[in-house]
Amino acid sequence: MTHDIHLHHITRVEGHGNIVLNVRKGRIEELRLEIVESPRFFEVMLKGRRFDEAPHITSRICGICAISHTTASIKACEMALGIMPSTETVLLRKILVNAEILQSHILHIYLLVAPNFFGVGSIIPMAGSHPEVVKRALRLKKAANEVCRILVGRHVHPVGISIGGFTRVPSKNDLGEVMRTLEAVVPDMEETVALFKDLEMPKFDRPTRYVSLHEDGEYALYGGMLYSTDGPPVYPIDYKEFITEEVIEYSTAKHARSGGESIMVGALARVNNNYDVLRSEAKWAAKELGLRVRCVNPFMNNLAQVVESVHAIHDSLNLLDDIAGRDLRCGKEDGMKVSAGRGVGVVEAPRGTLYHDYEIDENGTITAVNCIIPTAQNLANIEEDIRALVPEILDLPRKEIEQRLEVLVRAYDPCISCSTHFLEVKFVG
Amino acid sequence: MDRTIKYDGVEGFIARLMDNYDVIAPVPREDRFVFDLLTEPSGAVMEYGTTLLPPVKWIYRNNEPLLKFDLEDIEKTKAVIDVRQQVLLFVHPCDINAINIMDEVLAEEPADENYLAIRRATVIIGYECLTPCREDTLCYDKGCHYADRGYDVIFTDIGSGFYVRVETGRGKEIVGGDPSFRKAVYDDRIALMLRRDEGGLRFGRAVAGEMGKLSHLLKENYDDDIWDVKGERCLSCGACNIVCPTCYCFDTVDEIGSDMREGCRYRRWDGCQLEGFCKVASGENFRDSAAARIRHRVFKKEVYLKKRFGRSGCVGCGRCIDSCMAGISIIDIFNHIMEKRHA
Amino acid sequence: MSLSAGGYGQNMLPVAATITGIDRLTDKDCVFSIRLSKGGILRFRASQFVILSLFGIGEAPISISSSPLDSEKSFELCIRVVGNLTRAVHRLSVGDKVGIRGPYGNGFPMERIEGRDVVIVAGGLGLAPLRSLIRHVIHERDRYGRVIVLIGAKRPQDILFKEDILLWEANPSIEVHLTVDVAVPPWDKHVGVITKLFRYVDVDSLNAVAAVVGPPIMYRFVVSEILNKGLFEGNIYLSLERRMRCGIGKCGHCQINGIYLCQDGPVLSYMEARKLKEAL
Amino acid sequence: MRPKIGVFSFTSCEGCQLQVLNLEDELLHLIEQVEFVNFREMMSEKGENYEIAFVEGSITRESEEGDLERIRNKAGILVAFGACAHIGGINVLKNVCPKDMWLTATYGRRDLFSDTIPVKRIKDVVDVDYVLPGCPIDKEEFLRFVQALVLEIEPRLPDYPVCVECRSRGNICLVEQGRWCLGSVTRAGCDAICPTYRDNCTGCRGLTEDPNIKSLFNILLEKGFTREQIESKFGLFNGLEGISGPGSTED
Amino acid sequence: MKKPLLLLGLGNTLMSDDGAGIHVINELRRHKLPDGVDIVDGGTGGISLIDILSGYGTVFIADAVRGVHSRITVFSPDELGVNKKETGFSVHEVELGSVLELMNVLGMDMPDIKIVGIPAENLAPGTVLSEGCRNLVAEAVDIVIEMVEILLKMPECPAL
Repeated sequence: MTHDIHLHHITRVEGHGNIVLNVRKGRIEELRLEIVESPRFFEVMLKGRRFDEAPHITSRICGICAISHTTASIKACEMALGIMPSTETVLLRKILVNAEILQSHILHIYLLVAPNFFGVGSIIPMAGSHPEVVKRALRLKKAANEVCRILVGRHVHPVGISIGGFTRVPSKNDLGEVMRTLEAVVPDMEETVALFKDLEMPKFDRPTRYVSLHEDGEYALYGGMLYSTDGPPVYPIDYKEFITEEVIEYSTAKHARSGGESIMVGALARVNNNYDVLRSEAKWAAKELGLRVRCVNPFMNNLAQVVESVHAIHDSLNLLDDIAGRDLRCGKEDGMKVSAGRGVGVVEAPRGTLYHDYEIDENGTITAVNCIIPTAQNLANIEEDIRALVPEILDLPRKEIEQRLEVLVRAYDPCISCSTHFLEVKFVG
Repeated sequence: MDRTIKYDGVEGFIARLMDNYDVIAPVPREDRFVFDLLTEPSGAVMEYGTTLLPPVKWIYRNNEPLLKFDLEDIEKTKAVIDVRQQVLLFVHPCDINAINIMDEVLAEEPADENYLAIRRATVIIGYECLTPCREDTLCYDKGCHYADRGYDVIFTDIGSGFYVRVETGRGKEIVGGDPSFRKAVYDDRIALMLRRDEGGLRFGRAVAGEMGKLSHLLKENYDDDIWDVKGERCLSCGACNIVCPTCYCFDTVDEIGSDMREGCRYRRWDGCQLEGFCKVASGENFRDSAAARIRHRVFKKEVYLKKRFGRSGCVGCGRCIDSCMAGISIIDIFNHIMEKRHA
Repeated sequence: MSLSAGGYGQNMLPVAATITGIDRLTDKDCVFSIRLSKGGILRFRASQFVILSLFGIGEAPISISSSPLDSEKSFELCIRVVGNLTRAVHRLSVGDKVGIRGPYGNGFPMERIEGRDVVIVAGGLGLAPLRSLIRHVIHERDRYGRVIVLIGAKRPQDILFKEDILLWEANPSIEVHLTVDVAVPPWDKHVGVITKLFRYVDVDSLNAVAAVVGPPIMYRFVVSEILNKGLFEGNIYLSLERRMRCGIGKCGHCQINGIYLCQDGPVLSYMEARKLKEAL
Repeated sequence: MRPKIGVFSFTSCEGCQLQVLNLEDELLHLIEQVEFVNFREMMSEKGENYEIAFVEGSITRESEEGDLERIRNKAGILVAFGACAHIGGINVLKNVCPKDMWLTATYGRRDLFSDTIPVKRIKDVVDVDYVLPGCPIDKEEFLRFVQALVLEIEPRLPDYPVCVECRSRGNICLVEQGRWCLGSVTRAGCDAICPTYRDNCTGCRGLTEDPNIKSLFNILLEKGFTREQIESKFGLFNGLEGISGPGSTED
Repeated sequence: MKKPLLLLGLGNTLMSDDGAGIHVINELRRHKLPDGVDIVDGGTGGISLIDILSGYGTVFIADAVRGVHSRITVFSPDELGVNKKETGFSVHEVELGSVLELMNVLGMDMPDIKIVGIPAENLAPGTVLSEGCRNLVAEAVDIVIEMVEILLKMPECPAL
């Protein structure tokens, strides 16, 4: 069996990627997941700018994970400057991170993945054939977007969320609106679990190293220690000992490894690593969906996203209860004291662990930047998965092989455009 | 018959108002104030500086629907007026005077029926100023620090509580049945008189010269350099128009629902300071310099409205001065023009 | 009747009207015959305008080109494509419906013209409102003195109402003179700016009125020619153009100094216009 | 007519595409009125028969110029979609450094991906018919834009500055509070979302028709900002280059 | 519907200065007072005052007082007691006080009452006022007129 497969610009993913696969007589001769998105050089853009512009600029790394980038950037700046945000600020940021997880996962599982199972190329034909599914997807997505709109103006490139606190403090009414919005979609989320329960994920097992944040007593999304399925936890500031990046000639995104191994980050990794501290509603969903830890089937990442969506809604409702009893002391303080320093901000973006690392001089100017994007961390692992999967499906017609590979790549929910821009920066001069 | 109310009775009164009306009251916004829909009776502030937007903008609202139409059947087009029973609470005299001007201007035939219908559904509860909001107050020059009509009732702080002047039948209904109010007695009147006497000492003039001659002097100085000087600074951002309590210029926009079947024609605030305000379809711009636009704004208030309605269209609230990033002040312009007389 | 007769929000409410005829004049201009639905009749004066609505697109003021005495049932609008609304109107067909409100504006003071010599000067699209006046005058020709019509356009193909002009030229009771800025044969009329036509104007200057409509730049030169002929400033009428939105003297766009053109205009005597510094 | 639409993206964060998908309430109606034939972020089909191309992102590689030209040739109408396409956006910040540094800074070597070029706006490469400004685009504006295309009328952008919308919302002026803000020279249409949330307007929607930049500069200088700071703020979204595409203000 | 204002004179003109209040209202009748202002001679008062008082929103009472004051004082009914003990009291206090108390007990709507007290020097029988009291009556008339103005005309706005 000989195949010469070139999947140009994988669809229903964010960004531009190709799969190149040459199989000669059943043997893989060439396998590349090419990331052809243009490099954007955010390192260059950030250098020499004032620190408080970093969250705005780095938000533009990715429109889908804009809140994650903004939050990681803010955390890095706060660490560098020694600023401690208030408890309420942190609670609100957690709600926002949850909202982004929800918005991104719903977008992925419904708009990008679900069409596969209905045998169509996009959600558009589903609007005719399964309008209730599409409408439910849109309601859930809207709820997540509404949370962001109320708190920070919009989801894509949020405004008002800032170093030290919020430039616009949400009112009690705002918080009530957020609560009502999320409560209203709880039934939709339950229906979602029921829907995905009936969809069969391809069978394919390949154990790998799962990496995520980890925190005792909390499903770590906003903060925590760096955690890998094997090996001791590591402080975020020491992430360079934990994760390494390499330049791959055919990929404008670098590949990241931990301990020399390819790794998987994202929903499945987090559920695998932190299952115990999921909200009970999410554990119920995992059980319904047949997702048992530790799960080593990358296709199950789609279902892990459903589980996390359930968690995101209920965790936010819980956080809102917590906030309701507090004074909202989360306004941004005037006159930040600027001092030289380095800061590392790590959050769990929808697709996995996101690192922002800045050095700031005594004038508040950024002198060095490193960001590691989740999708870059998954790329090596996707290649390994393809390498393992291809022999199993080699007998299928070529069209189906292509489709299966695309489904595999899509299961990782890659965010290609934001994966292309970073490596440790050493500026000269 | 006038009434009084104790300080601690006000909140209960507001709560009862909120049962029957949308109550729009001054509330803090950062270190300033805005008129906003009250959600809690305790939210209203009585001692406040000039609000960012004047209360009249709740009567002359932005994006006010004018018509609803059906793209498939033009015969179904109908006029709409989104009338809500509302109370504007604790309106300062300058803003009451502004509403009086708007009432007059927009009632001139052919009338602006949307404004008038909403105006009729609006109860105005004033709050009398005994201290100017700002240092260089222009309201006193304009005689608008005090309002003798245009409200249904007006509150005045008389030290022991508020004196509540009842001006209209609707005002009487509102306070008459409310348990927080007592009939005003002779002593309350004395207190009101004393408070006003004290208050009077705090107001002063900002413009040197007789305001009565301003209109004439402006006409004489139509081609003065001041317009060019200010025009160079002006960002033509329209802020002064948007915040002005007597600016009523508008544009209309049609918006269609996403199903492309039904739509609505809205009125949207516009401003004569904006560059495109006088541009016509063929591209010609009949007021294409910032200098000419500033002159038009000042003339509109002080000359054109005065000629048509017998009084200046400026109530001296100072919002256009506060809101001008470029620091253009009508007080400066007025003073400059007043000096011209001696030149 | 006025279509927007007041009442609950009626002042900005258009009534439905049907296009009963479309006549293409040039590549940019069409004349639309319009009849009000439900048998309504539009009563108007020459040089008044209506506001035309296409729902979802917006409104625009359009001057009426037919004479008030032409027909009870319909009126005509000459529409040039200059923007979205006018472009969309040009895509409509006979039988399609539009919204109409008005008429607005003061119109030409016919009572002031009666019994006098009349000089009518039309530049470009200015002929659209003036056609209404010319036809009105022809309808009751014996009420006026000499009638002289001067028409200017950029090129021969831009001339509006060519059929009307042929009739007018053939009508011995009025004098018509045409000029274009640029022309190639077989054009056999004048070439050059409209002021050149004034040598044909020979009127009883103390007892004559002039009506002028054209592009803004034209007024100054034409008015000075008319004044040279000895007409009084108060007897020269101009119809001005501004952005008009509401038609009811509120929205502010058409304001020229102290007046609202949509209510106090669009026709002003030169004596009035001269006092308005923003007018000319 | 039901226009056929292609959505394409070059160097960008793809947030503007996402804004289209964020039209949750309108999406179902939208796909009835227009036919998406090519929209990689949403669908597998890659139709080439689009009449209207929405192009997101800036051009940052030589090869992209050819791709863009092909799109231009197929599309009757080409829309620069979002700040990156319209004015270059954040991407332009890269242009301040020499090319060698981009590569060494990012990949540690300069032989890889060396077809990268200084950032170009879409209109620097091909003719642009319309612009939908903003970082990200305003989804309502997108909807109205598409409606205009369906109605076959000229889509129109506001010709006034952000201040109009900001003041209409009753915001306190940031400049009055001693902060910087480019709203007075920036085209409105975003409903002043940033100042409403008390963030500065960074001018992502490009300049108004006739901005008084000189005066704004002087005002900010008087407020104590340095020339370098002000230029840097304008530079964030390439604002001073942001003279907008066609779009008149008539009716 | 209550009438706005009553000017009520109390006193006995046969007892010299005791009749000062009656003299005040008789004098007031010659002035042009605003519409809606009634003037009533209450004589020496009594229960019949209840009907009269309850028909008005405000009542200004002119009455002679006896005691330490040599100037005209304006005071409220609740100061009646005070006046009685410390500063002298109205000649007709018993009647007026009883009337008001009775109104209170009956739960009647009490008007706003101001008493313009005119110090009495000579309470001997006779119809002629003492010279001091005559001057005070003229002064009281001016005071009442001013009070009427304050009550019926809005106080002027600041600084006009």
